[in-house]
Amino acid sequence: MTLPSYLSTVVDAVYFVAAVLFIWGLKRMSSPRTARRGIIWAGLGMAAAIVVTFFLPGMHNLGWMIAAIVVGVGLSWWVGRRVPMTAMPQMVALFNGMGGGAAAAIGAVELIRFNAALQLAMNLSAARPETAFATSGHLGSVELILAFVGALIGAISFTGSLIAFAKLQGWMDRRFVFPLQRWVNLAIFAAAIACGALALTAGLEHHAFAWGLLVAFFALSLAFGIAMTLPIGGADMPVVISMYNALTGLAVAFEGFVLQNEAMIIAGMVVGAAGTLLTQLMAKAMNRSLGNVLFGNFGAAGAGEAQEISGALKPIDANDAAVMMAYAERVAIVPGYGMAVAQAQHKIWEFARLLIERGVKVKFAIHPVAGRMPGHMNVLLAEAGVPYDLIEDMDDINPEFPNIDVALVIGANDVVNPVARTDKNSPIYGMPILDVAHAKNVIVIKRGRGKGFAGIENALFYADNTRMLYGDGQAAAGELVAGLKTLDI
Amino acid sequence: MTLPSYLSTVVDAVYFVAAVLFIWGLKRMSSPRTARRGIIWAGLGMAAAIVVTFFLPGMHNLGWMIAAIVVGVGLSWWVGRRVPMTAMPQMVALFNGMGGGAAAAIGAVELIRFNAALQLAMNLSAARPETAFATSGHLGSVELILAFVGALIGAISFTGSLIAFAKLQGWMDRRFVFPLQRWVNLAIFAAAIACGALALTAGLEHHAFAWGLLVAFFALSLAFGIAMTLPIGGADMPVVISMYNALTGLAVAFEGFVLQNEAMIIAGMVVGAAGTLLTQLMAKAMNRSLGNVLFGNFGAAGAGEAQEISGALKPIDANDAAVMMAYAERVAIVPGYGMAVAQAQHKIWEFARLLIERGVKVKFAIHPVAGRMPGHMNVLLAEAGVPYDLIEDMDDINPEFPNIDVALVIGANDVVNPVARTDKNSPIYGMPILDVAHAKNVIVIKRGRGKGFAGIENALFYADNTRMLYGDGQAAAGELVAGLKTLDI
Amino acid sequence: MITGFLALYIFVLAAFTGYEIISRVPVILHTPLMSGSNFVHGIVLVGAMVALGHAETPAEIAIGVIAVLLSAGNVAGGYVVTERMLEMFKASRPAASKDQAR
Amino acid sequence: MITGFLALYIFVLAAFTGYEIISRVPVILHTPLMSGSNFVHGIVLVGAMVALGHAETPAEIAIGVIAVLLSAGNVAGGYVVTERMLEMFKASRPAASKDQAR
Ligand SMILES: NC(=O)c1ccc[n+]([C@@H]2O[C@H](COP(=O)([O-])OP(=O)(O)OC[C@H]3O[C@@H](n4cnc5c(N)ncnc54)[C@H](OP(=O)(O)O)[C@@H]3O)[C@@H](O)[C@H]2O)c1
Ligand SMILES: NC(=O)c1ccc[n+]([C@@H]2O[C@H](COP(=O)([O-])OP(=O)(O)OC[C@H]3O[C@@H](n4cnc5c(N)ncnc54)[C@H](OP(=O)(O)O)[C@@H]3O)[C@@H](O)[C@H]2O)c1
Repeated sequence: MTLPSYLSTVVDAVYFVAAVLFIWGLKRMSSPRTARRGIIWAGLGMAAAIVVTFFLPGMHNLGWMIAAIVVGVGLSWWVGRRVPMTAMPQMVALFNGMGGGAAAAIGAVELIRFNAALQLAMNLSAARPETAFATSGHLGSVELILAFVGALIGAISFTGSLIAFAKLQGWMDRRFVFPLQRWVNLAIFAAAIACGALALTAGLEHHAFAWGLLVAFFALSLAFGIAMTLPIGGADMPVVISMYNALTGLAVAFEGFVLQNEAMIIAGMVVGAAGTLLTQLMAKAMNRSLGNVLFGNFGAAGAGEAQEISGALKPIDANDAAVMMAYAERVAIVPGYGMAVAQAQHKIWEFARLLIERGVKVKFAIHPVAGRMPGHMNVLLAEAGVPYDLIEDMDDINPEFPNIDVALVIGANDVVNPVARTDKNSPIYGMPILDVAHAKNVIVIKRGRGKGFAGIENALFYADNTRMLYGDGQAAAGELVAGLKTLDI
Repeated sequence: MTLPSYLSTVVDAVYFVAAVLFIWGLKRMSSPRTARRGIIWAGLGMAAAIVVTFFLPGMHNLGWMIAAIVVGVGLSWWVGRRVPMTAMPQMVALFNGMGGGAAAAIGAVELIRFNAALQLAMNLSAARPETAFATSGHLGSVELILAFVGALIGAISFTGSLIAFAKLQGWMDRRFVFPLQRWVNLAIFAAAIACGALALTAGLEHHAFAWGLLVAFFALSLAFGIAMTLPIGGADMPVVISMYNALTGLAVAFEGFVLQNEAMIIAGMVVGAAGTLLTQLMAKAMNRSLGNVLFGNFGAAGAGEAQEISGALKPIDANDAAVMMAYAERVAIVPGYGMAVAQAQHKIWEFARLLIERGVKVKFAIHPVAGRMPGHMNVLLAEAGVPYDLIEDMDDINPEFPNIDVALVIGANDVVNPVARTDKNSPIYGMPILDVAHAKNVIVIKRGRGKGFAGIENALFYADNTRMLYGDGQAAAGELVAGLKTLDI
Repeated sequence: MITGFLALYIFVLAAFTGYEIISRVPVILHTPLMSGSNFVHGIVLVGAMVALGHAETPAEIAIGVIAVLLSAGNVAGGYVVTERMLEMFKASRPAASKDQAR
Repeated sequence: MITGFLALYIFVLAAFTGYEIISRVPVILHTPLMSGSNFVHGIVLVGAMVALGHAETPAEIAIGVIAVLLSAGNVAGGYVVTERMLEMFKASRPAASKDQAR
């Protein structure tokens, strides 16, 4: 074997190993015990794949390449290390958008090269474009189609994810809605497709396509990503991000096909499938369809009058609450979005530890869509140091609530709303919930009468066995800790 | 597109659909509710793949082909329709062996063609074998290696499975053991590899290999399959069959690569992985390693004296047993290999139905390796018409045994032997068992003092709350039914 | 043409897929699973047909016929036996009607 | 060269694998899973490097640099964030020591 061919075999082998390590790494995510090792191995595979790519035969622009990598990796690494755990959703959106943008950019480079080569060949032998094409263009028809489709998807994912990032970061709080918006969006999308299709057809017929079409195709694709994401409410962003994650995966797979790179195809498809599944799970746990999220008239639907909730809110002070739990046998802590907002996870875990030292059996009960991202609560609790064997899934803990003396709800609202089981007219009717209402006593920490994500009243707060502990999550948890400590003096 | 190339695209498309349907079909096996549809779809995919193969360009010998298919399909269909459920293990062995043999035969044909082409080319241009090779042989080096490996594996699986079939069918009951057997087997294997490697090296160096080597390679491979399987006890056959199943899958995948047929590669690898997993699960549930099964000194090991079991066997007659269960609240029926031998499943289900009509809560408790094949009992019970929601896995039912009034053990022995939990010196120590001993009363149907597969005493039979109901399984179940019926007169 | 690395990718992906899918099959279906996977490798019949279809010398034809015969037996037997077994698995009446409602 | 059908096989097998593997990830790890799969599609960096490496005109080079920059950000950010999250998941002490014993 000659040197370059020997090298590209090595590169192929490394890509292969990397692809296997990615799958392996994701497989190890089936348990928190093995997950970290998995991602480290996947990271090693990735590093190796990147390094060997430099040695591919005929690579140019190495200076630019190294500079771009150093800047890109450096910035992301720095931001990623520093960002607080509560900002994870927007970080995922940001990094995902970058991947989509990269896929679109790859598509652009390949299309430009194809077109330039075609034009050149046609200038040389204008009489017979077919032969000129055969000797010049390096993209077959399938590759050409996938280059366009991948670029379209990648571009949508790019700008869409950036808007999602901006919304979650609080830079763009409003939903931008205007009349006929859906039709305008549809028009943008159709125009993007039309430009792409025109250019594509020219390419398939071995005529160079007009540069203007290509530019318009990309501009419209990018615009559609923005237009599509603008009307969606900030709180729906996680579902949207998960969808864009799947789309980026697909775009990467398609551009991988264009570049004949199996590792990209496989990694992209795996992510595409994973993201699709995760999007479905999330939508299901929120009791909504993806269409409802995307073309969101959420809350506006309500087929009838919601049932009246009667009863009064009965407040409790922190000391009494602390005493109640100190002498309980079993306590379940049910965190929600409010815990994330208040960054109360550390204080809550301090409180739980004190209870455990006193011999109370404490469990954390987590709803799959508590917070604003699937698994959101788990990450925050893990950050605070809560061991994952104290954390119970909804399905596991629900039958146990009748045996629980005190359920401490902190900043959760929709995920514990019994209306989801009882009121057919409620927008959350049918959504699986944590059966907190079955516990012997319930204490709810929240700041006031604020509603949850779904914007509806919560019957739990008015139940006979519920007491309200008003205050910011972190402050209230601090008072509970203080209350417990005075008991020991 | 010209006609043949158009045809082979259609063929490729059908192969692709078939491969997806195979995976899909196996996926639907995750529930008894969906499994049957799954296999029917897979069967349709298979039929389509077979039919389109006739239309591949340049196919000869169509007469022979159709005749062989008609005979092969006809015979197997006829046997498969007729064979009793209790004979399933040997049927799987037989059909699996046929697949392995087919893979080996494909390897043989391809190797013969390769060699013949090579010899011809060398005769024509003796001076430069490399060029001759390049223009004649249609197998690259990777293909050549895999053709050999696939043939080796397929041949072993072929004869090995046939021996397994013969043993399970009762045509060959003894284990053939003689001194130094392992060394003889190793020698056969080494000789097969050596012949193959010599021929292969010749082929790789573009010299035709001697026909003698090829014949010896196949003969030795086939002989090794026999020699390896002969010393293994009949009852260990299911594990061995599962292993040969995986091997056939691999052989098919390798020959698929030789023929450049993706559907064969994928189906073969999927089966290879599936069989490997199943073999592991089975060996684990039997508390043995695969090595222990294959190089079986089973039972001979026992690191010390087994504990003495004291107590007496206390018989009961069928009428008393029937009365006991008629007035019980919960009954668990625990079938084992003896139920299969006695074909007692129909009578037992008749008995269970009578109990259910009387208001008794009846469950069937199934150990993963009860019988002689994983899932063996489930198939028999299903044959008798027992709905699968009355059937409980070991892990689900074990915690319930203390609440069960009567556990009716029919022809099970090892899978209910408490010694597996208590006696460190027992050969089955550590094997998970059904905790039948925790039930309030135990009734055991067996013919006498016969031991189970592991050949050891069973402490359960001597327990205070156990009664023995002696007799052939079917007869005893019949007596129980009669006993119940007299109650109603 | 399937070349080295592509084949490796397909081998590995198929193995992953097989392993993951099979590990979800409940014990209750392990016997049908065994004969079902047995049926799936019956696709070897397609290969046997190709081998026989391109065979030229009598020896090649003879071995090719054996290959087709054996693999036809494998595929038909595997299918019949699996289908027969799966046909027998039924839920009790109430559960069954619930299933149909889905 | 990956041609039509081979690509289809790889697409489908990868999708099956991804779907099966991901459906086993417990809810507790869904956030790290999201950022982890985000990291995995960072392999697009390799493609971006190839695109830039073969770019010739200034326009191609400029877009290629953007591709490399963005994908480098994706891969590094995805990794750091995932690793940071997973690092935090710990079992309680007794369980942890048991884990180490394995
Ligand atoms: N997890 C996901 O993937 C995801 C994605 C998108 C949407 N969602 C949706 O988000 C909702 C999640 O439910 P959830 O129960 O976790 O949250 P929630 O229903 O949004 O309720 C949050 C509650 O926390 C309280 N709160 C806010 N800030 C607080 C602070 N600083 N201290 C104390 N309390 C505070 C609020 O009441 P006050 O204002 O009175 O304090 C509010 O009632 C579900 O409807 C779900 O469908 C979830
Ligand atoms: N399932 C698998 O995949 C598999 C594969 C290989 C090996 N194995 C092994 O097979 C064993 C299975 O355990 P098992 O409890 O099912 O069976 P077992 O331990 O083999 O015991 C069978 C019992 O049935 C009785 N019996 C035989 N014929 C009978 C008849 N006609 N009527 C009534 N009783 C009859 C025998 O006692 P009498 O002679 O006194 O009647 C014997 O004690 C395990 O050791 C397992 O490891 C299982």
